[in-house]
Amino acid sequence: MGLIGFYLRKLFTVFKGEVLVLPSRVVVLLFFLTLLLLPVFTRDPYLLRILILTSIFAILAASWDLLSGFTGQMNFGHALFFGVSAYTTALLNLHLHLPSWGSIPLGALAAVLAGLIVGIPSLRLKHTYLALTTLAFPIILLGVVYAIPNITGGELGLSGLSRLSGSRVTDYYITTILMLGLCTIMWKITDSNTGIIFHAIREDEVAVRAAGINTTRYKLLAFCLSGFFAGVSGGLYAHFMRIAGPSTLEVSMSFQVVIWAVFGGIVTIYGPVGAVFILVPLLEFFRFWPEGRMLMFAAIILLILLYMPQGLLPWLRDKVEKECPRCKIRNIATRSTCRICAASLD
Amino acid sequence: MLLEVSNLTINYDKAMIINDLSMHVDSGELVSLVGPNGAGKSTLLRAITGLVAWEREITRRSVGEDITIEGTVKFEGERIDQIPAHKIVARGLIHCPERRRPFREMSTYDNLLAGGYLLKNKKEMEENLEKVYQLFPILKERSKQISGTLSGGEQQMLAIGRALMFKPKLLCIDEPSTGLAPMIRQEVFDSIVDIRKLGITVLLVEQEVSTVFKMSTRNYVLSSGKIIAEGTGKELLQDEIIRKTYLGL
Amino acid sequence: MLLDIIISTLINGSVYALLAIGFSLIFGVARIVNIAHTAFYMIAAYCIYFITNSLNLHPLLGMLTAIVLVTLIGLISYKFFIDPIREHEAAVLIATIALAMILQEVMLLIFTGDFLSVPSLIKGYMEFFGVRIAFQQLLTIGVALVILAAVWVLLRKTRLGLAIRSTANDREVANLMGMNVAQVAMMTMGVSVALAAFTGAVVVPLTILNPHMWMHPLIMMMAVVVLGGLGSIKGSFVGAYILGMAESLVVFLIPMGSFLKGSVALSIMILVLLIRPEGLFGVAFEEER
Amino acid sequence: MSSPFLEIDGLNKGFGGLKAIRDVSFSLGREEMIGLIGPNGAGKTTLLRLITGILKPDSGAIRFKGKKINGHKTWSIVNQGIVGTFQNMRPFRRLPIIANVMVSCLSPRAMKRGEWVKRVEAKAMDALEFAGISDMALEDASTLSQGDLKRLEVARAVATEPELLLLDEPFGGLSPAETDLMGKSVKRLHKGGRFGRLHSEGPAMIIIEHKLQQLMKIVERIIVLNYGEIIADGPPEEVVKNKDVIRSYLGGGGI
Repeated sequence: MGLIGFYLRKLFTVFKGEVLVLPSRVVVLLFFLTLLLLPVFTRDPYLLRILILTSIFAILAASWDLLSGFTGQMNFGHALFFGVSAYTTALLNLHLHLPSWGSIPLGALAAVLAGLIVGIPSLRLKHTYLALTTLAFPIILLGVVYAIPNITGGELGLSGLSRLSGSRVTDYYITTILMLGLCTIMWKITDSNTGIIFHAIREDEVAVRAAGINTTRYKLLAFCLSGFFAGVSGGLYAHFMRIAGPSTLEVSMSFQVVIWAVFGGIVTIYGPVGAVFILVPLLEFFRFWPEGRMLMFAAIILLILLYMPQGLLPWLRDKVEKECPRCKIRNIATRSTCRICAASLD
Repeated sequence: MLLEVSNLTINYDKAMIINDLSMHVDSGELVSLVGPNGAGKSTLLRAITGLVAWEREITRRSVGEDITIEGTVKFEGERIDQIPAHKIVARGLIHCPERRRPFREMSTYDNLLAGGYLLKNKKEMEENLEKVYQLFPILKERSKQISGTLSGGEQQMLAIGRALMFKPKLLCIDEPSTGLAPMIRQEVFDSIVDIRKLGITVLLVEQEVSTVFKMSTRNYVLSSGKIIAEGTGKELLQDEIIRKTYLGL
Repeated sequence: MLLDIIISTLINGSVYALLAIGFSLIFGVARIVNIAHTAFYMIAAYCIYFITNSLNLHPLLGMLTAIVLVTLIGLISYKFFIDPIREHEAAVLIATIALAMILQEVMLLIFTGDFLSVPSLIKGYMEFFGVRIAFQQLLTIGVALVILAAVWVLLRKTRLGLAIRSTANDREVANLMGMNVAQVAMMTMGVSVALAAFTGAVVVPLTILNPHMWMHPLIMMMAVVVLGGLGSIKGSFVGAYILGMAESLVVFLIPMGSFLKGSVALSIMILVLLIRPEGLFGVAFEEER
Repeated sequence: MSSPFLEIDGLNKGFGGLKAIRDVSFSLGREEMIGLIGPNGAGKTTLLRLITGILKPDSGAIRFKGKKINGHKTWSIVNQGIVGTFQNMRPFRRLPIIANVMVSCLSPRAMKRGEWVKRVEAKAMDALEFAGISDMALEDASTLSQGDLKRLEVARAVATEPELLLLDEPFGGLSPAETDLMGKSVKRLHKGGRFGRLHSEGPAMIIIEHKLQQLMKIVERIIVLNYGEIIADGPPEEVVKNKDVIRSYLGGGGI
């Protein structure tokens, strides 16, 4: 009994010292808790539906950041991964009657394959050329989808997929936990040694090569990883909506992802996730004036960008926290000395 | 005094590129700035013609490095360190940039026209064009050719010709001899002497000391953003400092 | 059939060429990837619809008003939304996307999503080897070619053109020649948007108006620009007709072709880029590996 | 007869109309440390970039331990043991300095060597220590001065534990005292041994440098390039007395 108490106290000290000291960490903790505990308080199907979709898109936006934010390989056709996976999942589910736990991973694998194919031009093209080339891939596929309606369902898409699970609450838990888990994994990847190489490739690819790193392999890896995560979100989307339609491949879908990520702040992972959790519910909220909701949405993005071109979340974070000039540890903005090395913050 | 730089200090972030530097150029002179790589010669020239300030504006808008400029630059007695680069040009202070930098995708003729962009008068343009062609006959032969495909020497002549189109009072030339074969180098230097004969004051940045010392009226030796010696070529050549900065002996 | 293909190649190609050149200009001078470029084309078309159908004025007057109005809108949005964040590439990008969305939504609010059309300037058609060619089609091709020629003259023969080309080549050196680079960028934006508006004005009688009509030309325009080589006017011109022809061939020769026209054109672009990464007329610099 | 460690044979490289390197041939032994000097635009940097594979030669061969390496990708050349620094410093600006070096430590070559050092950070730290900027490990690279960037370049190169090290102006932007220190470090590196967790093979070196005085203290042989051609090759004392060299350095007039 005493031992348990000791460990509990120790856990609490660690918690107090590591989590409660930084507003951003408290926010992340609250975010996790709110999402996980929400169904205890409300089971409003409309609210849960919005949150499920938000979670799915959060994975997608974070996966864009993993590729384009970190390695700098601007991808304007991120809808490709989403769409390929959605269609693959749907086909597997409809024709082979694979349940969702089988079709979604396979759909994600198809997206990885798509990532490899899109990754090949990236080995020769740079910057704007690459961005505009990647834009083309989902549109090419969209043309094919329309051209063979007896397989893909044409404009109507493939409908009648099996449900993700039996109930809305279970659906909610599946997507939220997957979102939290996958985003944490993505954040871990970017924090690892591989992440450092991704960063470096964005900064100066030639210099990375001169350091003995096979950049081809790492760029393709980035495309595949990003494809995988985007694929999971595409598969979840198909099963949750029970339809895989052309809208998953459209240009506006690709643009949407870029908007989320840049709005939230690229090269952060948490930025795009946060942006999705702000923007998607906001768009729902604007339903009080259905005709003007996209207009208000775009106007807000435009105005916010004018004031914080580096993205919303990094901007907010810089307001509430500051970095110690000596040890580079982050501190809450109200402190006057660093919590680790006691250097003065100003 | 045509150009007067006093107490100029330039920082790029933490690195001090120009360190409390003062110098001047009188009308009719050919002054050269010499010194090893990274001494700050090009930065000094860019500061005089307003490019450093322009760069500062751009980096301020992005989150990039922070550039600070202190000190004054006077041209014909008026301060020019506060006015934008394109207005400094209008006063007759022209900068012929490092590595030639022709407008690569435009023809030789168009490049020269761009040099005379500020000339309002078509007749004046044609007169100046004729003068440049006289100075560099090769440019007339190549007038239709895309400037990116010219040889290095021709590009250098084009760059100088382009700068001459707007009748400069003071012409700043940055390292005209880099990457040129010896024969061509001599030609370029000869043309600079010719330019001076036209009554144009020249401020020259160069590495090739001996040739420059023969033609210049006065020289400044730069090292680490400071002027460490000043004088005529003859005086400097007998100086220990030159040997030190150049051969490191 | 052959004649149909030629006519539609010329029309599509001219439209893409006009759009792509405008897009190239502002990209070259200010490094702005202006996603909203074709949205300006769309609002010009709606402008003409409004003036001819609702105010019952002559279409020519409509065209002129549309061009002036749209250029003004373009300049204002550049000044207030793009210029302040110019040095943040990613932010500029989504600012232009948001701008395009705003323009689209405003049109949706005013005109709804219905398909609308504008009557031809001149009625009638001629028969040529049994193929009907409307005079409006010929007029559109003619006007488009005239505008292309005018752009060429603007760029080659005028002072502004000289400044635009110089700035696109090397911003810093242009500055050293006494050109006010910020002002040149502003004027280029004006020219670029005016070109988009012109294009809208020229094709409006041949197309159906819809607030989403900017999407397809946007993609084709970008493909053209990349195919021809970023910043190369000649490249945009040639690329536009290549892709225009590819589209026409697919539409007329392949069943289900109208669905596949975009796919085929874009595949051509990707193939060319894999062989020539700098596009057909782009400038390749010494490659660092 | 065993083939030389590094052999360069009839190398040519042109940019547009200008021939940057013409018919350059020389060879280098495993233990050698040579200086490469010449006026601006003589082709020194181009030669280094050709050896590291960043540029492709027009003709000629580069053989490393008897194996032809031109045509290989840069990273594969680095992993075979040749690494170079950049003259115009190319740090990853928005990354902390330690991360800049960690990239080099993550190369297959560096990972394979010293199995017992699994901590890349620790190894990167030692490389920084060697270059003398370990106290700034956490600063972003964009805040460094020119001289410190030079040292970062050296740290990045050393971290791959090369057998042939090509240094492009390692003393540029350093004060005389710092230059002395750097010269000593370079010499120690050449001798081989351990620097904390960093292991030195005692690499052969080619050093481009303008500060001749410092250079002469550490190298046994100097090659002089002018207009892409080798105009002198020999011990430092001989080279500085060579008429051609003095002329190319101070121009036609002489002193």
